[in-house]
Amino acid sequence: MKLITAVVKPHRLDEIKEALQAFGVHGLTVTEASGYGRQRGHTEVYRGAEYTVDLVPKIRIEVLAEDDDSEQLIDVIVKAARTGKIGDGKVWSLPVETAVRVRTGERGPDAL
Amino acid sequence: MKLITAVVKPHRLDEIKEALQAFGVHGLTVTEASGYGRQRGHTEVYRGAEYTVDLVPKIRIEVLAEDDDSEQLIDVIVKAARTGKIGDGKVWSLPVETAVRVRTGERGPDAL
Amino acid sequence: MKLITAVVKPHRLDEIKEALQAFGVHGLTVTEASGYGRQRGHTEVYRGAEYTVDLVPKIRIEVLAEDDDSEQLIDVIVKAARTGKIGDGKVWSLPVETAVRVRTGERGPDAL
Amino acid sequence: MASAAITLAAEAPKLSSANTGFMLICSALVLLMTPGLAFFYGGMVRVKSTLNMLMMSFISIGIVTILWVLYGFSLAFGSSNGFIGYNSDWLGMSNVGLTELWDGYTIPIFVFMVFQMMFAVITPALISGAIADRVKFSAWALFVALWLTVVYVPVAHWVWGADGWAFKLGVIDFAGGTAVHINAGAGALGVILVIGKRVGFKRDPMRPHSLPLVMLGCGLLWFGWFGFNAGSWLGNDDGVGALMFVNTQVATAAAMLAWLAYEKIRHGAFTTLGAASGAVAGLVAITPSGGAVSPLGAIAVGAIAGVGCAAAVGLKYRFNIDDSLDVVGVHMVGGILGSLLIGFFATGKGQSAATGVFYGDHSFTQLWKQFAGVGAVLGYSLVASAVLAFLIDKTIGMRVTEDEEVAGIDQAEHAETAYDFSGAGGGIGTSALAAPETKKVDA
Amino acid sequence: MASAAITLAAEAPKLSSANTGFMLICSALVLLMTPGLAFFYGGMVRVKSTLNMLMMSFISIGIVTILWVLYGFSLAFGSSNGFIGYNSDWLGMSNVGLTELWDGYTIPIFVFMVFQMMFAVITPALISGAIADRVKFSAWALFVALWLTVVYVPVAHWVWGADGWAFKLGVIDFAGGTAVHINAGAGALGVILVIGKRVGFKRDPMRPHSLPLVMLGCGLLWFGWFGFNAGSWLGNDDGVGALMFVNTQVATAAAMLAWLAYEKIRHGAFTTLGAASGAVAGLVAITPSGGAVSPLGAIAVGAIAGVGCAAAVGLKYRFNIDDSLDVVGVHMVGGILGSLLIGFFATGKGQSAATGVFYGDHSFTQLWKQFAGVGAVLGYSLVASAVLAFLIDKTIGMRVTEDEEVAGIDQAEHAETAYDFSGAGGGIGTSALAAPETKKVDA
Amino acid sequence: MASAAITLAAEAPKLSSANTGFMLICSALVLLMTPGLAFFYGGMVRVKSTLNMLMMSFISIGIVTILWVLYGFSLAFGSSNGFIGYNSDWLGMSNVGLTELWDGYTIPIFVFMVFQMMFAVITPALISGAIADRVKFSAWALFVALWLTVVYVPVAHWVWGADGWAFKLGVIDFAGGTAVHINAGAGALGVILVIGKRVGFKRDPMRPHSLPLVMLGCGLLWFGWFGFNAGSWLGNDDGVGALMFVNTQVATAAAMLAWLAYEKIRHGAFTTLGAASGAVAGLVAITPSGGAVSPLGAIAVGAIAGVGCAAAVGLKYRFNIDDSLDVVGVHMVGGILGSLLIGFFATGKGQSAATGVFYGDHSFTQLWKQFAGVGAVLGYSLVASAVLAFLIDKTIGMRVTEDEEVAGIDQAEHAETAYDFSGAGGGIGTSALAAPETKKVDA
Ligand SMILES: Nc1ncnc2c1ncn2[C@@H]1O[C@H](COP(=O)(O)OP(=O)(O)O)[C@@H](O)[C@H]1O
Ligand SMILES: Nc1ncnc2c1ncn2[C@@H]1O[C@H](COP(=O)(O)OP(=O)(O)O)[C@@H](O)[C@H]1O
Ligand SMILES: Nc1ncnc2c1ncn2[C@@H]1O[C@H](COP(=O)(O)OP(=O)(O)O)[C@@H](O)[C@H]1O
Repeated sequence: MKLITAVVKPHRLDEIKEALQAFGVHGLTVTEASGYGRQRGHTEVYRGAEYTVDLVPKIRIEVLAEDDDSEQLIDVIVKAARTGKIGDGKVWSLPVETAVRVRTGERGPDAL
Repeated sequence: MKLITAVVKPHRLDEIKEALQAFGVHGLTVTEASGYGRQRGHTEVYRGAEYTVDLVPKIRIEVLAEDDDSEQLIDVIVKAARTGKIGDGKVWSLPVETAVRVRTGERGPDAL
Repeated sequence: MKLITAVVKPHRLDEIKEALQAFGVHGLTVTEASGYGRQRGHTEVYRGAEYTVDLVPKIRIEVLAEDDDSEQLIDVIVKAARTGKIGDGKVWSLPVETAVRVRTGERGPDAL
Repeated sequence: MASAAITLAAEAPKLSSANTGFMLICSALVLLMTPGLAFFYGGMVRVKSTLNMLMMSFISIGIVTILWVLYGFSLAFGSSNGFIGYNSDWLGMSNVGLTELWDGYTIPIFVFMVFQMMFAVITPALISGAIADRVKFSAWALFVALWLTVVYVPVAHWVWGADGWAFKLGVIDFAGGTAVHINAGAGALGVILVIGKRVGFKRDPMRPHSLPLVMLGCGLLWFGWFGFNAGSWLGNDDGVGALMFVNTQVATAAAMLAWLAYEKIRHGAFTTLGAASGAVAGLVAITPSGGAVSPLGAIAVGAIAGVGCAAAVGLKYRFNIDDSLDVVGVHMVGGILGSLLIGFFATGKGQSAATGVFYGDHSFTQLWKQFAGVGAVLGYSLVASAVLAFLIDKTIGMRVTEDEEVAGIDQAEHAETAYDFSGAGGGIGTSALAAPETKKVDA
Repeated sequence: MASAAITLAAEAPKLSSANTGFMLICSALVLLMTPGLAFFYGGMVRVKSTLNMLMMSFISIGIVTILWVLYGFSLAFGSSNGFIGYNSDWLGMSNVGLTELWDGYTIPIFVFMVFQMMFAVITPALISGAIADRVKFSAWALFVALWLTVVYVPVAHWVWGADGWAFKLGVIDFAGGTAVHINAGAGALGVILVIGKRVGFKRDPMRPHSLPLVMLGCGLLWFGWFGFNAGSWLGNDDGVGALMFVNTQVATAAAMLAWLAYEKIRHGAFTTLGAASGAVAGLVAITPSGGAVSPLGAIAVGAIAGVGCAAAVGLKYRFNIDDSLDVVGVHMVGGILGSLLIGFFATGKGQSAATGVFYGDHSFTQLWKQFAGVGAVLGYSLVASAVLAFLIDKTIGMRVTEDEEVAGIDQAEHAETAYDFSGAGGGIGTSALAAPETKKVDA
Repeated sequence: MASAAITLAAEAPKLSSANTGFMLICSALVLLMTPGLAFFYGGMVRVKSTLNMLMMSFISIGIVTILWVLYGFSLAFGSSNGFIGYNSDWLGMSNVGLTELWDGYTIPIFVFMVFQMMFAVITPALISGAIADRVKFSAWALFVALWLTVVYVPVAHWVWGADGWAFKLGVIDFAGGTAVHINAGAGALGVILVIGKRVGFKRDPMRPHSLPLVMLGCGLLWFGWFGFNAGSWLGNDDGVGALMFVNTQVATAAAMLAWLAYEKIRHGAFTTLGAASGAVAGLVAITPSGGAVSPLGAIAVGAIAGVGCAAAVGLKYRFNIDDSLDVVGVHMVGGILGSLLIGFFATGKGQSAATGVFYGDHSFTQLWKQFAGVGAVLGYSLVASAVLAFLIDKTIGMRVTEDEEVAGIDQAEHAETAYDFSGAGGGIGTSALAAPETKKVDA
């Protein structure tokens, strides 16, 4: 199994969810994040002082996927997340050793 | 070493901490998350509009564990997190290449 | 490629960013987290009741790195994050299978 | 409540634009106390029941206002046999002239009615703090309507009606120590004995989700309370309202300091919640007594209330009663202390000539009267409120399901969550996916 | 607004310290409404445009205050041919004596001027709710200045000026149903027809980011509105201001309950936002009518406004018009309902002898007058506001870029974000890295 | 503060119910300013020291209220040799009749005492903004008590006491430009010179954690300030209080606009914090001067203060002095500007016949008097406050440890954190694990 992690622009979440749904993936986990890369933040002003906020809000999506689906899934996410502007983010996958559904104790693909 | 990640219901945190403590694990990292799967969210109403909030609040727990402990640890977490209702969440483990304790620079099992 | 994750004290973020910059890494992703280990939290008081808050605020930094850089990068982060007091946190690395830049679809090292 | 009419010699009082204007502002101040209370309570609950807490106060404004105009004022302040009043002209305020004065005073009946309305609004709202996180909103709305009618209206009549038995007996309650605070506190106790504890009581910490919101509530309560207390003299032709004003400030400050000192000694820290709680305890205790005591007496009343209530709020853990936000510990205990301390500290130079044990001829007379008033209100409200809660529970049910309570009552009862701070503003945690556009059209 | 001077027999009115003091407090209460409005609106938007929402109200306080002193008051309340006033002594308030009284009243001109100033301040601010998230701050500031001059000042003159045509016709508008609420609501409609929808309208949920902030705004509005409404009689020598006060409370409560009931039936939940919205709808509707109706009439006015506005706010999805925070649905619709209902419910026993269809000789006369007032203000404001928005759009441009709107207008226009709750307090999400120390020195 | 008694011909003043009621409401308004200040400051700090910021203001209410009743009022307003007053009857307010009037006025001594109390409450609270994040709560409490006694009481006596040297000299300070704002600002400067900078000053951005909270504070301050300023004339028998009210509004608006304009030019954005800061700068500057200038003069005073303070707040980075929330830059600078501008803009038609350089015979006399008042208060407060801070530092210590400061003073000093928005409401970040049930029982 693989764990696919995507760090993307927050307002793409709905598109990604729809795309995953269409692909047949019915679960995911989201956390709020922020990041920087080529895309830098903005300047804020505070009474006689200016400073740069260089972290930009992102969301971080995790999807557990079966080995065979994983590459295709990455493509699905990448497509749904893309706006073509810098700061679109990254997607990566990690190898998973075990995965369990807490409610039932099922392991492996059944856990999804 | 392994990194065990658990995405579970927020109010199970205390039970999981207790169970880990009993098992002899004395550290963990928690982030707030939200997710969906079979368990969907709820409907909210906003002046003449209804919409569905389908992400449900979860917490995401990470525990670094030695290879030998990892399977058992997963079981401990799964047991402590279980309520038997949908939305109980997932636990998975990933292989860790290096782990370091920042304060001392110790690596591997000593870093825990 | 590797994914280096660091769970460290929040006020070290700026030092870590500077150190990474100096090392030549120009992107990262941050999430808010909390954790405990040897360092425990504090006591809060609430009208006739006292209780222990044992989770301490941390930040969780993720950096994608090329295989060759990863060990050195860990050292850079560890050094920048260190205060020498307990609670300085952990850094670990995971093997990455694929990494994609969403905007361009580039894979592997080019995705960074 | 002014215990005696202010009449100038043999002249009938005339409409005073000064007192009328003052009382209108005081009425607005008292109205503001209920939103203030909503924030005070709303900040103290966990984030998942914030809105329910706010709504319990706001719905009380809605329901009580209407019922008060329709019949509440008539029953509470009409003439009577001592137990419940009636005046047909005041039903719906339909036969009241705009310049008809409140008997013996310089303000229109309309003004007195609306000032009293604001008291009736906040009293049931006070109860809501005890039942946080777990009561169906419709059950609460029904409770408010019934409680106003069956508990508040008669008790207000006893204490403030010209024919009320307690008023005639000489029980002193300047602005509502018995009618408002003991009444609400004992009512809260009655209700929670029926409905039981929150899921996780004593196990989970349940700490306040926003102390700044609590302090906002505290600040607005303190501000509005000046209208509540000083306004209760119904005018400023003499200095009694001003004395009440001064004592309100002094006792509140003393109680805040006393609570903080107690807490520092017991728990080692001066907490924000302690400061807010102490202030409210002082406000409660000075409410009945502030027209009867001197400023130094007010310091004593405040300090005693601060320590007394600080000690009282811990008892719920010992007795295993989930008075969630300490309505009993602060309002009932504070109201009792304030009412009884009149029996000790009344100087005879404020609202009336009655003196307490420490003044005048050191008689216990006033103290016994205070005991009578306290006991009657406490007993009646406790029993009647428990009965009401029991009846509602047996019919439409008082509590939400355990799952709803754990997930958060805001979602279950109000289809809302209090905050959405997500980076995207509506990105995480919400989705319009499942809401087809047609769902959004409402007409 | 008092529709008739209160003169005591043949005597010229004297400065009344009672009424002067009352009116100063009322002016302060009305000032507080604009921050209240800022919070009401600010809580309702997504977190990324909170500050812009607040600032649109605060800048209105700044701009209107200055322009009102310089020329606004002179043009709105000076003598005239019925359409626009003028009084050279009042320009800059430079030739007005401190004790010169407002003609026929017992308060100084200065006091009347500042009370009216607060009305002029909040009216343009009301419009801002319709254009949330998308308008350049400089364009908004310019709009406020122009709108005050071209729309508010003449309309206020028509309705409240002694020489205004609507005032002379006998249109009843006690405290601003036409001049404030219909005016702002129709103005909002005009502007959004020109500037168009937010990115994501109908697609994204755009739910309120902080309902406690909304409720705070609602509470402060309700509180301040007593000054707005009861103060509009300019004194308490009789009981009309008190009647207005009572009706304000009663109609607001009724509207809140009505909105909640409507919503429960339509959507299955009693929402917090519904309670807040209902209260505001009731406040709006009673504003023109509260001096003319009885408390029972006020219940009717409130209930009708509550249901009417609750139904109206859904229409924007049907008509595909992005009235972001429902300024049209609440203020325009509520103002129309309140103004027209006078034609039915006026008892003839309040501010004037005019009666509505249900009272007196059941004549429709007053109703037609009300229609005339409503129609004129609505039409004028709608057209003039759209023209102003169009002109500004063609010159400096009304909207921020789409990217700025999506990223959040707070960053783009104010170089700030509303909150930073990060564990480290300024740790995550901010960095001084790129801010060399010298950048921080400002002098 | 009224600079002259209002006596009607040879008659002794009688208790005026109008003025008494007005002054009670004004006192409540001034009380509300201190919570308002708490929110203004509390929103401006990082989330980890929010509660400490709130508590520094609230504890000031507690301590000052009690000390003022016990001896503060007696020393500040009793008769004297010009430097410090005394009146034994007023100690504890124990020998004051309820209807005894404040000499030459129409309100009871009790009312004057409590109005002045509210001024004494807020003045030390103002200082707290300069020392954010780093001072032990017990040290602060001690400082408040000493500072009130050693600094505030004598300065108030100089400026407002009938026997005070500055009052006799003819220094104009209507409502507290010297006694409140310069006094607090200079005091703040004295303290921070002793205690030093925050950890991370100039390195970390330390931006406000909640600008809506800042704006709430700003709104409440603005609202309450009307009571502070207009109330200082102690009644409305003439139009001077109303003039002050108008000027308060006008100058505040002008200062807000001026600050925003300055900021837009210097930094390219209109910030919310700038609007709030500008408004407060305007309020500060008009406080001494509003009774002496015309509305057009008030626009000038406001605009000058807005720009002046906006320029001043950046200086702390240049001088490397950590005036955390700009108490010196806003209150000291604003107070100085307002006090000195009287010497230019006083028309002679307001509170007194004294004219400034631009009016009457263009004399510099009043300006020199203003310089004398400003200089004396500034110098005395600066030195005395530094000495007090030094003494406390050498005994119980002023600062928390560096670790406590970095982790957040709220936890260290108050055993609380301001917010818990975690999804679970008390789930993450809290645990009852280590709290055995018995720990929770408090009795
Ligand atoms: N080396 C990295 N490791 C982890 N996350 C990264 C890395 N580089 C970029 N990111 C994440 O991806 C986001 C987008 O990267 P950025 O370089 O700004 O845009 P793009 O990927 O379009 O070139 C960043 O905000 C950050 O969250
Ligand atoms: N494929 C997945 N990848 C990552 N997280 C998932 C996935 N499926 C479910 N989850 C997480 O697990 C939680 C519970 O899943 P759900 O299907 O609702 O319940 P259950 O696991 O009891 O069947 C979700 O809220 C989500 O956070
Ligand atoms: N076994 C673990 N798995 C995951 N995270 C851990 C583990 N142990 C500690 N941590 C994280 O590291 C942080 C610091 O650990 P702690 O033991 O307190 O200090 P130190 O690493 O300096 O000994 C914790 O707050 C937690 O976030």
